[in-house]
Amino acid sequence: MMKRIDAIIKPFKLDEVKEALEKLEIFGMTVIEVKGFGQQKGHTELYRGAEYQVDFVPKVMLSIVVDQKKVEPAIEAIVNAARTGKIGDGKIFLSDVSECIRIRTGERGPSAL
Amino acid sequence: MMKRIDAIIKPFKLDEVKEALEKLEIFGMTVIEVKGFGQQKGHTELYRGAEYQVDFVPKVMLSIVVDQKKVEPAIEAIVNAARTGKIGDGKIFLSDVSECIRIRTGERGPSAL
Amino acid sequence: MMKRIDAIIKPFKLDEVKEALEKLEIFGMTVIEVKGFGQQKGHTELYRGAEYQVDFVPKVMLSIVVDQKKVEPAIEAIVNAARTGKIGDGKIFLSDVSECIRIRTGERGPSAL
Amino acid sequence: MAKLPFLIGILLSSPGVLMAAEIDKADTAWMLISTALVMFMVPGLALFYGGLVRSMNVLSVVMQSLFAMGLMGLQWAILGYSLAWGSDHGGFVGGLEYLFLDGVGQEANGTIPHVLFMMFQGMFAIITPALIGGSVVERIKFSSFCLFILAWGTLVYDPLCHMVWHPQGFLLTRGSLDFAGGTVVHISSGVSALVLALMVGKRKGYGKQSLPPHNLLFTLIGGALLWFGWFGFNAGSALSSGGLAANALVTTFLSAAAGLFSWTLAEWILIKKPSVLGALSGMLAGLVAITPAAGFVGPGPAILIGLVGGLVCYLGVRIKTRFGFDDSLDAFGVHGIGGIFGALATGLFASALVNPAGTDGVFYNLETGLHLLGEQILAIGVTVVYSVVVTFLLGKAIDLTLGLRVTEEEETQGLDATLHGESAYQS
Amino acid sequence: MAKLPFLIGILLSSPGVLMAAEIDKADTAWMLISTALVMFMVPGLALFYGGLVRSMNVLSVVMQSLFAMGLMGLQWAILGYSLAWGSDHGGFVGGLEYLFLDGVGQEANGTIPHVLFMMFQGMFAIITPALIGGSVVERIKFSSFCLFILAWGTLVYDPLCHMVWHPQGFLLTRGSLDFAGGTVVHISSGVSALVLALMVGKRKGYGKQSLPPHNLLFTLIGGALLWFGWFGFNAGSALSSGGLAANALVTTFLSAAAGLFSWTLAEWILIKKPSVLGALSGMLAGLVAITPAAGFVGPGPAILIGLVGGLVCYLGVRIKTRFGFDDSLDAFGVHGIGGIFGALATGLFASALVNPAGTDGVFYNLETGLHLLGEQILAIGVTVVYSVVVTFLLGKAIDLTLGLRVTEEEETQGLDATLHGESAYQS
Amino acid sequence: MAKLPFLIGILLSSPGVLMAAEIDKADTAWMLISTALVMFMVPGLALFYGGLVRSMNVLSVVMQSLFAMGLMGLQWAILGYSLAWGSDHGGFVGGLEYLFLDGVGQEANGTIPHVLFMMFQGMFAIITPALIGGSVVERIKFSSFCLFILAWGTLVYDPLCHMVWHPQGFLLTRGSLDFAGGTVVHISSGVSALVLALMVGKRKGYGKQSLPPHNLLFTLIGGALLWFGWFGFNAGSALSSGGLAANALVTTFLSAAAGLFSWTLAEWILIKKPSVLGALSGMLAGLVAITPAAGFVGPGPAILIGLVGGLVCYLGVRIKTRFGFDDSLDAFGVHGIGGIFGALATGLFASALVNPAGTDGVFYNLETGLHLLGEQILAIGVTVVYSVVVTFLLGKAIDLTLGLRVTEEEETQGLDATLHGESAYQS
Ligand SMILES: Nc1ncnc2c1ncn2[C@@H]1O[C@H](COP(=O)(O)OP(=O)(O)O)[C@@H](O)[C@H]1O
Ligand SMILES: Nc1ncnc2c1ncn2[C@@H]1O[C@H](COP(=O)(O)OP(=O)(O)O)[C@@H](O)[C@H]1O
Ligand SMILES: Nc1ncnc2c1ncn2[C@@H]1O[C@H](COP(=O)(O)OP(=O)(O)O)[C@@H](O)[C@H]1O
Repeated sequence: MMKRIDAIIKPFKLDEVKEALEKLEIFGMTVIEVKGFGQQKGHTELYRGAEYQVDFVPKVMLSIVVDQKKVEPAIEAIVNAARTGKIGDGKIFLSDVSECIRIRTGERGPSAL
Repeated sequence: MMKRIDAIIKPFKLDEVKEALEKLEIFGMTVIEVKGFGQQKGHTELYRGAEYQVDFVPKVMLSIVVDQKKVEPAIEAIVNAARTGKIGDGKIFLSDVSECIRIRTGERGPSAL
Repeated sequence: MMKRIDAIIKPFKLDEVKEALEKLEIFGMTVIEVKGFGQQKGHTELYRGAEYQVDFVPKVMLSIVVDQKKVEPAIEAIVNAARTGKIGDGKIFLSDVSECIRIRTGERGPSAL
Repeated sequence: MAKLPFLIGILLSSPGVLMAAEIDKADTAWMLISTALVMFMVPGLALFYGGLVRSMNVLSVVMQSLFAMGLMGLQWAILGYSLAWGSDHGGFVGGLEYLFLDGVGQEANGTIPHVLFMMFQGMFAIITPALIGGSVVERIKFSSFCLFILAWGTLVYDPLCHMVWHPQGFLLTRGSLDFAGGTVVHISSGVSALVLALMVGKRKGYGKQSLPPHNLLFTLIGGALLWFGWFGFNAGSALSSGGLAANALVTTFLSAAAGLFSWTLAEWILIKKPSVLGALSGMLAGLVAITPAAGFVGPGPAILIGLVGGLVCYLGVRIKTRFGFDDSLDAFGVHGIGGIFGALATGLFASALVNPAGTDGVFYNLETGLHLLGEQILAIGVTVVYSVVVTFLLGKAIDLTLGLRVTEEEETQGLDATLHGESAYQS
Repeated sequence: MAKLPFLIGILLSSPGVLMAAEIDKADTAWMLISTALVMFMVPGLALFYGGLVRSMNVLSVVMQSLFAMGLMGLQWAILGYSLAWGSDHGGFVGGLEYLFLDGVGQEANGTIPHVLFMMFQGMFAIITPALIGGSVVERIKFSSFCLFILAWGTLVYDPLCHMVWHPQGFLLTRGSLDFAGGTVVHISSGVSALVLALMVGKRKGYGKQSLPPHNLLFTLIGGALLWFGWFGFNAGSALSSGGLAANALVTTFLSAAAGLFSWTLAEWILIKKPSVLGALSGMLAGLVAITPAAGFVGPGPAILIGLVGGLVCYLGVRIKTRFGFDDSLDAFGVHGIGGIFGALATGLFASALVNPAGTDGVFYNLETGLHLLGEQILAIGVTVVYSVVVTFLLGKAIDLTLGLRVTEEEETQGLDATLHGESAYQS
Repeated sequence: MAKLPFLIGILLSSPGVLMAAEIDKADTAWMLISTALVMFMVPGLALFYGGLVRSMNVLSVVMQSLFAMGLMGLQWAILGYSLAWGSDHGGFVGGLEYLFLDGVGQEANGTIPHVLFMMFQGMFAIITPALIGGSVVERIKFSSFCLFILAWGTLVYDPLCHMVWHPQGFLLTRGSLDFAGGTVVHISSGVSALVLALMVGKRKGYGKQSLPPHNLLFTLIGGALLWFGWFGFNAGSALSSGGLAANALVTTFLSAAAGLFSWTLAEWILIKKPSVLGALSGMLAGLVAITPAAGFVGPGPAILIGLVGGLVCYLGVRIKTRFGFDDSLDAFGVHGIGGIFGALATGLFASALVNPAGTDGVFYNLETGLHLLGEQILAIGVTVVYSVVVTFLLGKAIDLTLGLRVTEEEETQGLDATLHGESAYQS
């Protein structure tokens, strides 16, 4: 069984999280720039001397499909690398992936990761 | 059980959808800018007097993970807020999320949302 | 049952993949620009005569929700259209979608696709 | 009065002997480049405004200025120059002898070729209507906007230009001073922009959503072109090279620097964040405020005008939140308010020592100064009333026929795609 | 003929007494800034072109113009100036006495310093080859492009410049008129661009995918720099300040405004969408069309030339869809077609009243006009044939050795990353 | 010596009769536009630097240059001009008679209006401190930076300007040559930038992450403005129109072209990738290197200076990777190294034939040349030592009070949002 880990983190933590995952020999991942809404409030911005509230916070979403057995180590690595202790550190969501195909070779299953 | 709601909507509806969700006390969500292909055809653009067809339509995808019991109200809220009645209003896809972790605290499950 | 196909491909293959899917009468999809990490290494870039390594590779992620029975033909079409035979051609991930709603009409299930 | 060399040229020579006046090559060199500099302000304005709107509307905003170059450029050659600078009719408007630039050639007009004088003035006639666009972006119909500026240029700009700058113009002969266009350019466009914004109505979402600038770097580039070009605008209004042009260039720079400084400082103190848009807006405020005064006041007063001008316009743009109208890019807040302030300041700080063609203002000679101030107020009043009335009538007429505003769907999807068939950016 | 002051300088003085001619400081001031203005067009071109390609190739396009500044700048100083402006050899090419700028100093050449004349001319020698790049973007090898423009500048531009502008150049002495480079700059680069585009072949995906501009704001900025710089290009070609320069500046502006207007209007009527790229293209068409005529025609004809020039080029760029070649950024459609149209229009509208060094064109004096028109056609013919032949030979030679085109993989991944090791944008 | 006309003006006339000197309108025309051109370099610098940082800090970088316009513009009018150009005190600093521009009016100073001379010089006083910002971007506190440049301008720039350019300045009277600011502008800012970078420390992630430029097109636009404006900077330093200005303009262009060429070629040979940033950096290196020499050397030597200058600065920017300091945008690598190289090269290539106010350098006359070279080295030494010491003291003082560096959180989240309350881009 394969699992998909979607981790939403602070953008400047990307490099550290990536390194932490590489230590676990997880070399494949896909990164998406997203905007987050949550408990962390956006900042205020100026427009000609008037302030307005910016609701969203720039975040980065990592999408990593791993073999079941790497899920827990991966989560732990991400949590440790991405944590600053301040509101807005982000979330990790886990879901099932029923199949994986490597386009180049057509091979399927965990070995295609 | 937690569910992931992926709602693809028209970009200018984002604010209204967000407000509708906040009324349901759903405060967390992640927003991605995407391009959509579907029944709604893109517009034509000009290039030095020649017209060409632009296939894609800018859309916004909201990814919201909620507790099972909030799924139906959330869907209803999104549908109401995002509907214009014209082709291209978008879709909502539902899928399962097996786990959720809050990076800041490490807590798991629905309470981490 | 509906399935979600997330295909990460090389950006310049998007048009070909889209055409291949249209041949299967799959007309709906959502496209996200992403950065990929994997076996394909990024290139080196210059900064004032110094070289540095760019880790990520621009990729495009197609997210397509289809009826169960179209999954295999779709995968085959994507693999054929997106393959160049070189490292970095990308992956396809399959997962379950439990429900689909068309915002415009409120209809649900495969017919809402 | 700023147009003195021209004035002398006209007075001393009947049209038949105009060719006898002599061209000064140095004056001509400066006016050639000044004309180019003012032209450069038009894309500057396009970029300044373009950066401040949402990305789906940037091209529609750019197009307002860009197309004004074609439309008003031709209008000027065909009709406008004659209306503004043809032989006087009652102090209000020029005759039709220069239609299609008939008789406008390389002969001297003052000390520069007539055709060059015509072109320098033409650039002002292009940028002024383009300024108005700033208050109605993201929702005005392009066709209606074009029609509006064509009529406005002909009915408002051209006569005002005549009244204020033509040697027999009634505001000039009465004694008001406007070196480079405080009334003609800034007040006229600023108040017209306000009227038009009220007629077109607010943008969808205004007050609820934030509608922030989509690219401040383009606004910076536009601001740079404007500042650079403004040297031609103000120092070129000396219509000659030499001390007066130098004075105007220096006062222009110092007022802009001072406006930049004071607006930024105001933000820094009040909101703790000195912003780039604040700095650029203050610079613009300083430039607007010094425009009528540039060739009549010295460097010291220019700094004061800039410092206060920055603060006045800072307040000016805040008004709209109080009154709730949507002057989207503050065409009124900056050009209207700043122009009025500058015209008044000219009455206070003008000095005959700086420019013998001017008068001493209130701070140098109370008697002549109060008279001057009175004339300044009159000129402001005439400009405001005339611009407001004609703009209102034109706006109503267009609204009832073509309609001023795009459809809600066009506004929602963005004007670039719906009106112009383009997207500014592709990823 | 545009180079008359220079011509007189040369004729009246043997080289030994060239120092005796007198420098006019006002002419020099105008030529200093004109030279700077033409230089400014090169980054203008880089931006104009750069905005029109896909973002993965923008730097490769920018680099074509930017590196031309270094490469052709040095070529001009070392060899090109002498080939173009050295003592005449048979009306075709100059001698080698100015190699390494030997003998090119502060002495007067006409009324400006010789070294300044050299530099002003040098800017034309830089931008002309850079124009060619527009037809072969997104697929030409950078090394091959550099080699090509180096050889093309030496073998095509320098001799053509001599033939058309040198006082003993054979096209000049026969009587053809080219004020600022209709043949030398625009036709030569335009037709060469077409030949090169045919040799390099179409871009992958051309005709199937849409390949839209990635950033029209950069194209706008580039267009602004081009328009602004063109005042130096055309009005600077008077080589002096005064009436002629003023005339050239005014005709340049009016033609650009008219071209902008007519192209935009054509789109508006035909496709219902007036576009920013259309406005910019029309402006460019107007500028190209007026270039040979700027100092020979008056403002009225300039408007006509611009109006028609805009429409002609609009058709010009549509040709390629008919014939299916990939002149990617319309270097031929705008510069080739527009240049030919402008050279012909000069034969129609030139007036000796505007410039005594010119001739009356067809519309003013049928006799001299028809002769002039004949010479214009000859000059066009010589330019086209010569440019096409040499470009073809050079292209073939390079294709057989270095290869003209990048690999398919490089084209797919973008030239910025593969050839230049850079990405323009990081998010 | 570059300021010779000014020098003569001062020497020949007691202040009381300064008004008697005559204004030359052609010189004034050229200086009007030169002043505008140098002003244009400031937003040019903002864009050049702004494109090179990460998008979350671009506004903070832009703001350094922009606010310098307000802050240092006012400082110059109030105090700086007097300190630099007031009556001499011991060869080191000027008197206070020009405080608040008292007595600085339209009267002639040399052959141009005094007020214009003041403003032209003022632009140098603005851009020089802004250059320093390049080494400390993305982490310096904005308030501290403002305080620093205010003090640095007053304590370093103003006196240095006096020593090097004032007719009684001690470096000028000893005989060193600096046409347009090799020592005063580039060396002083370059070495100060290095010291400040060491004091502020490296950016978080420096050496580990890549921190690539976020938008090279803005850097290109900035580079274009810088090159264009540099014609005013260097050729305007002739303070007159004519042969000397022409020479300076030509050497400026050729050196920039040569620097662009050599740096790009070095990359092409060493790394196989000729880059746009390389071309722009080489251009800048060529411009910096020719600055002190522009009016003293001929076109041939200018090419050499550019070629070598490009290579020297290429090495200059590579030093930092060896020594591991974070001169983020290479203010030291380009301006410091390039300025020192240029000042030395002036000692080698200067020729009295080019400029009688200069001296023959080593390659033309060994005797005068060696003396000149000695003076050049002295001027470099004085500039380096003085700038380093004062910068260090100022930096320490500010660090101990306000603190030089933002908090880690501010640095992480970006200075635009945290210090300036803005985002440059909205999608
Ligand atoms: N229910 C949710 N569904 C999807 N994304 C969420 C959800 N809740 C939070 N997020 C994402 O996680 C980010 C961080 O959440 P936030 O509540 O601000 O802080 P914390 O992670 O410390 O609880 C948000 O910006 C958003 O992108
Ligand atoms: N099968 C699908 N899989 C993924 N995304 C889809 C699918 N069908 C539609 N979409 C997304 O939904 C958007 C709206 O769909 P469209 O067919 O245009 O109109 P409607 O929502 O009115 O049926 C599309 O632009 C696309 O982003
Ligand atoms: N385990 C994974 N999880 C998520 N995305 C992955 C994973 N592995 C690879 N990818 C995505 O697929 C792309 C291609 O993978 P790569 O290993 O470079 O080559 P290949 O597809 O030929 O095996 C990557 O750039 C990345 O976006």
